[in-house]
Amino acid sequence: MMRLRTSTLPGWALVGAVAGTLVLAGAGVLVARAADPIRIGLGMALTGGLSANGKPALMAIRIWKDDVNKKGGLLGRPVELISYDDQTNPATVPGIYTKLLDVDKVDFVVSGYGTNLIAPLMPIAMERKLTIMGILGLANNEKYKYPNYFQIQPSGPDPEANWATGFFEIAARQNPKPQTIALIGADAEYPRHAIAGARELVKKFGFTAVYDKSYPPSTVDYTPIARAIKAVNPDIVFVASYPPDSVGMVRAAAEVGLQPKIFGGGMVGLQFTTVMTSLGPMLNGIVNYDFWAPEATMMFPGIKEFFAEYQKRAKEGGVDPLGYYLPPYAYSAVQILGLAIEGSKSLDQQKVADYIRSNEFSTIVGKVRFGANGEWAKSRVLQVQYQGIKGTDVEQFRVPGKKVVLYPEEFKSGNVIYPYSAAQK
Amino acid sequence: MKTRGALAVGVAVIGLGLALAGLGVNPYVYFAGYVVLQYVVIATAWNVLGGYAGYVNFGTPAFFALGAYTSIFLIEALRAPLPVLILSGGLVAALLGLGIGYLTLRLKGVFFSIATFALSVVLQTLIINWEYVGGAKGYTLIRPPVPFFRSWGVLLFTLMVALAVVTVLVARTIERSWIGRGLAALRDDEDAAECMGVPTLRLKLFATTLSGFFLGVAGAPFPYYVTYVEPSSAFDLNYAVNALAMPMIGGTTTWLGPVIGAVLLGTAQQVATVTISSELNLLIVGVVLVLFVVLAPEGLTGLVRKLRRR
Amino acid sequence: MADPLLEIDSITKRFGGFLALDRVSLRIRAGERLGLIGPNGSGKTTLINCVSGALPTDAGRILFEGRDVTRLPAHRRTRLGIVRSFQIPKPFASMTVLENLGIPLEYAGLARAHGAGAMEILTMIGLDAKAHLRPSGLTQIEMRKLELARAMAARPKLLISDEAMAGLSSAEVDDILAILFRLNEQGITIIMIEHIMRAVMRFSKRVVVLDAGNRIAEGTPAEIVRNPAVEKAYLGE
Amino acid sequence: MISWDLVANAVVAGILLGGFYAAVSLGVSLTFGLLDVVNIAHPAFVILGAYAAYMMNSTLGLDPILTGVLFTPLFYAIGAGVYRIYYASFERRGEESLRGLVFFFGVLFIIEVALSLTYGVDYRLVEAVYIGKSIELGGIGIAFRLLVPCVVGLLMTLALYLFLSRTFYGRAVMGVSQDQVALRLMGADPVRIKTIAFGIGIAAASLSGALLITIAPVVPSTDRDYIGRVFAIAVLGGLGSIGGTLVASIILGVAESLMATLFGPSWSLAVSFGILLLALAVRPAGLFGR
Repeated sequence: MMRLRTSTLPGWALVGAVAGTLVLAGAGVLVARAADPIRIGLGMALTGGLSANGKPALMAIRIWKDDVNKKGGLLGRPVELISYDDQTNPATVPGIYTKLLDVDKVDFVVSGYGTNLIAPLMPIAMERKLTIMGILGLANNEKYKYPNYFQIQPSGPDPEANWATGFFEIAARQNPKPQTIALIGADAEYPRHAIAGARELVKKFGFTAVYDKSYPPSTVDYTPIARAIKAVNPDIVFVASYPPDSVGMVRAAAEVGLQPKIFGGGMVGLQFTTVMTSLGPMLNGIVNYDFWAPEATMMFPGIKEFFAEYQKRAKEGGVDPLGYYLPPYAYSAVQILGLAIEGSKSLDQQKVADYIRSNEFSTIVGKVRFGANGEWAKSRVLQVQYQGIKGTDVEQFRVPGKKVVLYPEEFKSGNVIYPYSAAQK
Repeated sequence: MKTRGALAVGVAVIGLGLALAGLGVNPYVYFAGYVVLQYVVIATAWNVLGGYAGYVNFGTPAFFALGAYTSIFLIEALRAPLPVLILSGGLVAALLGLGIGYLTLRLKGVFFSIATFALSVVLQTLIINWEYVGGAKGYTLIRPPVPFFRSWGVLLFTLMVALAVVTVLVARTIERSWIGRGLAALRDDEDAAECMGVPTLRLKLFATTLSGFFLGVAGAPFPYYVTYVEPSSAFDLNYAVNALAMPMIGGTTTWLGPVIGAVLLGTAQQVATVTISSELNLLIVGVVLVLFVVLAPEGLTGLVRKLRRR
Repeated sequence: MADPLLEIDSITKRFGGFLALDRVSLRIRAGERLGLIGPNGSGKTTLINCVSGALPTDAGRILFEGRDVTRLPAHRRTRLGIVRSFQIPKPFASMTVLENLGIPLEYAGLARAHGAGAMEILTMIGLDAKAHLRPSGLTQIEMRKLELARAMAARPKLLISDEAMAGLSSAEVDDILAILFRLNEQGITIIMIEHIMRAVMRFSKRVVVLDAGNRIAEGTPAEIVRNPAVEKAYLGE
Repeated sequence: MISWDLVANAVVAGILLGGFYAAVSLGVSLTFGLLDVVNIAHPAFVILGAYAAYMMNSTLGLDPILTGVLFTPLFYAIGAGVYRIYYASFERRGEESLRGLVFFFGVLFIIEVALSLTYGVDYRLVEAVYIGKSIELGGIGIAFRLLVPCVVGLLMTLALYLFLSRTFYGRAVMGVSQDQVALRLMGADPVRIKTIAFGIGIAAASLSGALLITIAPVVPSTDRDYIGRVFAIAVLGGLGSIGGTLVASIILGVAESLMATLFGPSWSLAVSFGILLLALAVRPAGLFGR
């Protein structure tokens, strides 16, 4: 496949090249395959709303491919990766995956990043009985219950509720026990799920919801929201948000003096390096979900090597320089697929799926076993608290103690500072 | 080309589509073809209002999404079959079209465009907060086993071929009728047209309603195509841009313009998605748009006409 | 005056607080040539807009051939036979000259069986050589002629000519006048709004003068020229 | 349980937001309102300005708003250049409206892509001493992060107002929209005047980009959130009316803020656009239209 790298080409040359590529793409099918590689295909958000995560995810998957090929490939065959940009647009997914399957003749597919981009892949996978690894989708399989779908996001068997369980458990454990809670989330797919799960947990843990509202993602100013929440004076504030609104909420809370006893929960974006370095000390005390932190309890085999390689490549690629959030999971998703191909000694979709379903895998994000609906058998959504952050230097986030793991118990690396205001000093 | 001849060509295209569907070529062709044909419908429908009557609708996503969400509502409420969905999606969008038609009483030019844009935002907010059709979480459609055809891809492709042919035939018929001539007159000068006996309001209402109808029709099968619909992708700005850009590239004054524009730009985008597959994709759209409007202001059909005249 | 073609019965038009027409009445017989004059802002154009239907009236009635047309939209009035031309020509720019005539012919003119075809009109008005040009290729006088030709294609019973001669040379004015005379001979009633006094006085059988929304004088051209109120309106105190 | 304290705070927050909206919309009010150029790429230039502020902030630690001011001459030049292309390709041929729109859509895409190729697609933020701090005035909290952009926005409004009403070129710009002939009699070349005005519009866009990145994080595609808003404000304010733009900005800001505080933020954007639709239906010329 020809790739155009330079952006300096005049537009017409590009158009000509597109036409040429169309012809080549057609001819490419007929070209005999050298060395007969195993092909893995995927669409990934390289442009559009989710590209800030999609690009690092693809980089991680490429690292896996290089790692595997260095060790001689899978079943003695090299691995080849074919990826297309889904533009963060679900409408492109059916086209991309049929192209992958029918024109590129890939042996396996992996999902794109995010619930919205996984969803349109499900019926295609089911019609063709594919084994499919999902990269960070929330509750994609609840309606389909497709047995050969597996999700690398560690949400666990009940994704909506498991998401925030840790946050609520930590809150309930404090003495005196907080009573009131405010729920706020964006009008978008993930936050709606997270808030729905949180509502269940509010009941389960016996809190009283005193505020439960949502806002459009294009909101500019979050101070009115923070102030409205402050007016009802809740003990807990649970926020389910995407990066720009996470930043908005954190800043607004600081500005209007919103000081609940526990603050955070489901904010996407605080995990990103650019966001962490710009918010700096404003993060202190926030308890938020996460997937990985450079704490001693999280040092699984192979992860250091992975980050060394990733961070090297990230410099050139212009993506998240640390890559602690999504990349190791994207890597693990294909790692599991590779292990299952080796383990089952087969390229048969069903055999590989059966193998994944019945085995535990040791990956760079730890031991993974799948359960109901292809989710992790046991939830491992972390709750971390930002502690002792000074200034906005990026290096401080590489060492332990800044993002302390509070939950779950077996990965705990420190204690919660309670209430929120105490951690801000 | 006489009307009967056009009809024959239309039937032939549908037949060709059916043959292609039966042929069992690479399934990717059906999926990519569906998207391109969907744009043929969208561009042609948009052009009935934008090209013929000169009212630039920025709210294309609203109509498209309304078609899609009408389908979702009817699937959820009644398990309604596909033909019903397409007709209903079209009719509901046509009602919205009628509504914006009355806007033209007071709003002309860019004001009209901005009002349609605002309408799109308001409608999107409504859908986001309407849990029954999935709200912000989105709606997952589990497709039933495919009737009559080999796969859903083939069925939807064939359907879109038929819808595209019907839309283009209707647009062509209108263009060459007294309605089309009246629309052209009011596009050139609304006051003069009214004073020359053209019932401008009625024609505008007709154009907005019909344009809305076919935009809704284009959106109605969308849930079956993606199987997962959420507001931000159903109301994607790309629909507004493509609906505008495709007729511009092809030429806005004839039915052929939007068809050529949709096929060219739609295919280029499909090809770019699976070849270049990066930001350059968007860059191409941008550069092509700029070059076209600067170098070939009347679109490809206009360019050909000009060359022929020489 | 028995059976007027057009009867304007004390119509009033306000723009916000500004009274543009104050209970203006006017009757026009079939076949008449009426001149409508008045200083700038006197309400001539507003009156025309009210008659043609471009503006709704606030009070009063307009009867055409005995039929109340006060609430009819402009295009319906055109179909009944009230046709106007525009002061600033408003051709259909994307159409050829011939196609420009096709619109009124199709939408209004053909409702009346008798009348000239588009090409005949162009021949009569002297634009036949330009039939297949776009309006952008016409000269100023040709644009004016096109404006008139297009109005004729609607096969009017009443033609309202709104300053068709402004800015034209003396020879060109005569050219247009000749066309209007010929139309009148064919039985078309004509209201002419014009600033060029020489043209109005030569053309009109009867002249009506508007000032500040009121009808201040009416009479033959000779009477109007001698009317002190008219002089005052034009020259001030 | 509506407390007046909350309402007062919401109104103040809305006014602050309005000041910023005014800054973003001024350029559109100028180019669209007075020059009849539908520059739909205006928000893309805003984002371009935001990235300029980001670049100087992250490499040299320069204050974003200071950067914004420093960069205005550059953006003025860019704007003037864009207008020359636009003029040569469309206006001179007398076929501006529809094709010009598509042209600017293309420009919007090109800017977006150029930004994401250069800076990637991560959210970009700036640091400044006033971010995250606020003051209390009689029970009303004011965040500096919003106060500073609001003040700058008001100053920009005032500056543009004075420019248009007090200077020769300003009056010429006003003249362009009304009477090109009179303008020629003044001895001014309309194209030159429009070039100047468009340059100023783009310069204002870039400066407001610096304000934007002070308030919220930015990615290359953030511009799309503002297309609707800026044109809504320009239309609501009455095209070409600088004072009207400010009033409309504040109305929108306060409406969004009140909605968010009192009834739930979910509907705030829809309410703004509802106001616009209503205003268009009742009074198409906007609040202060000519």
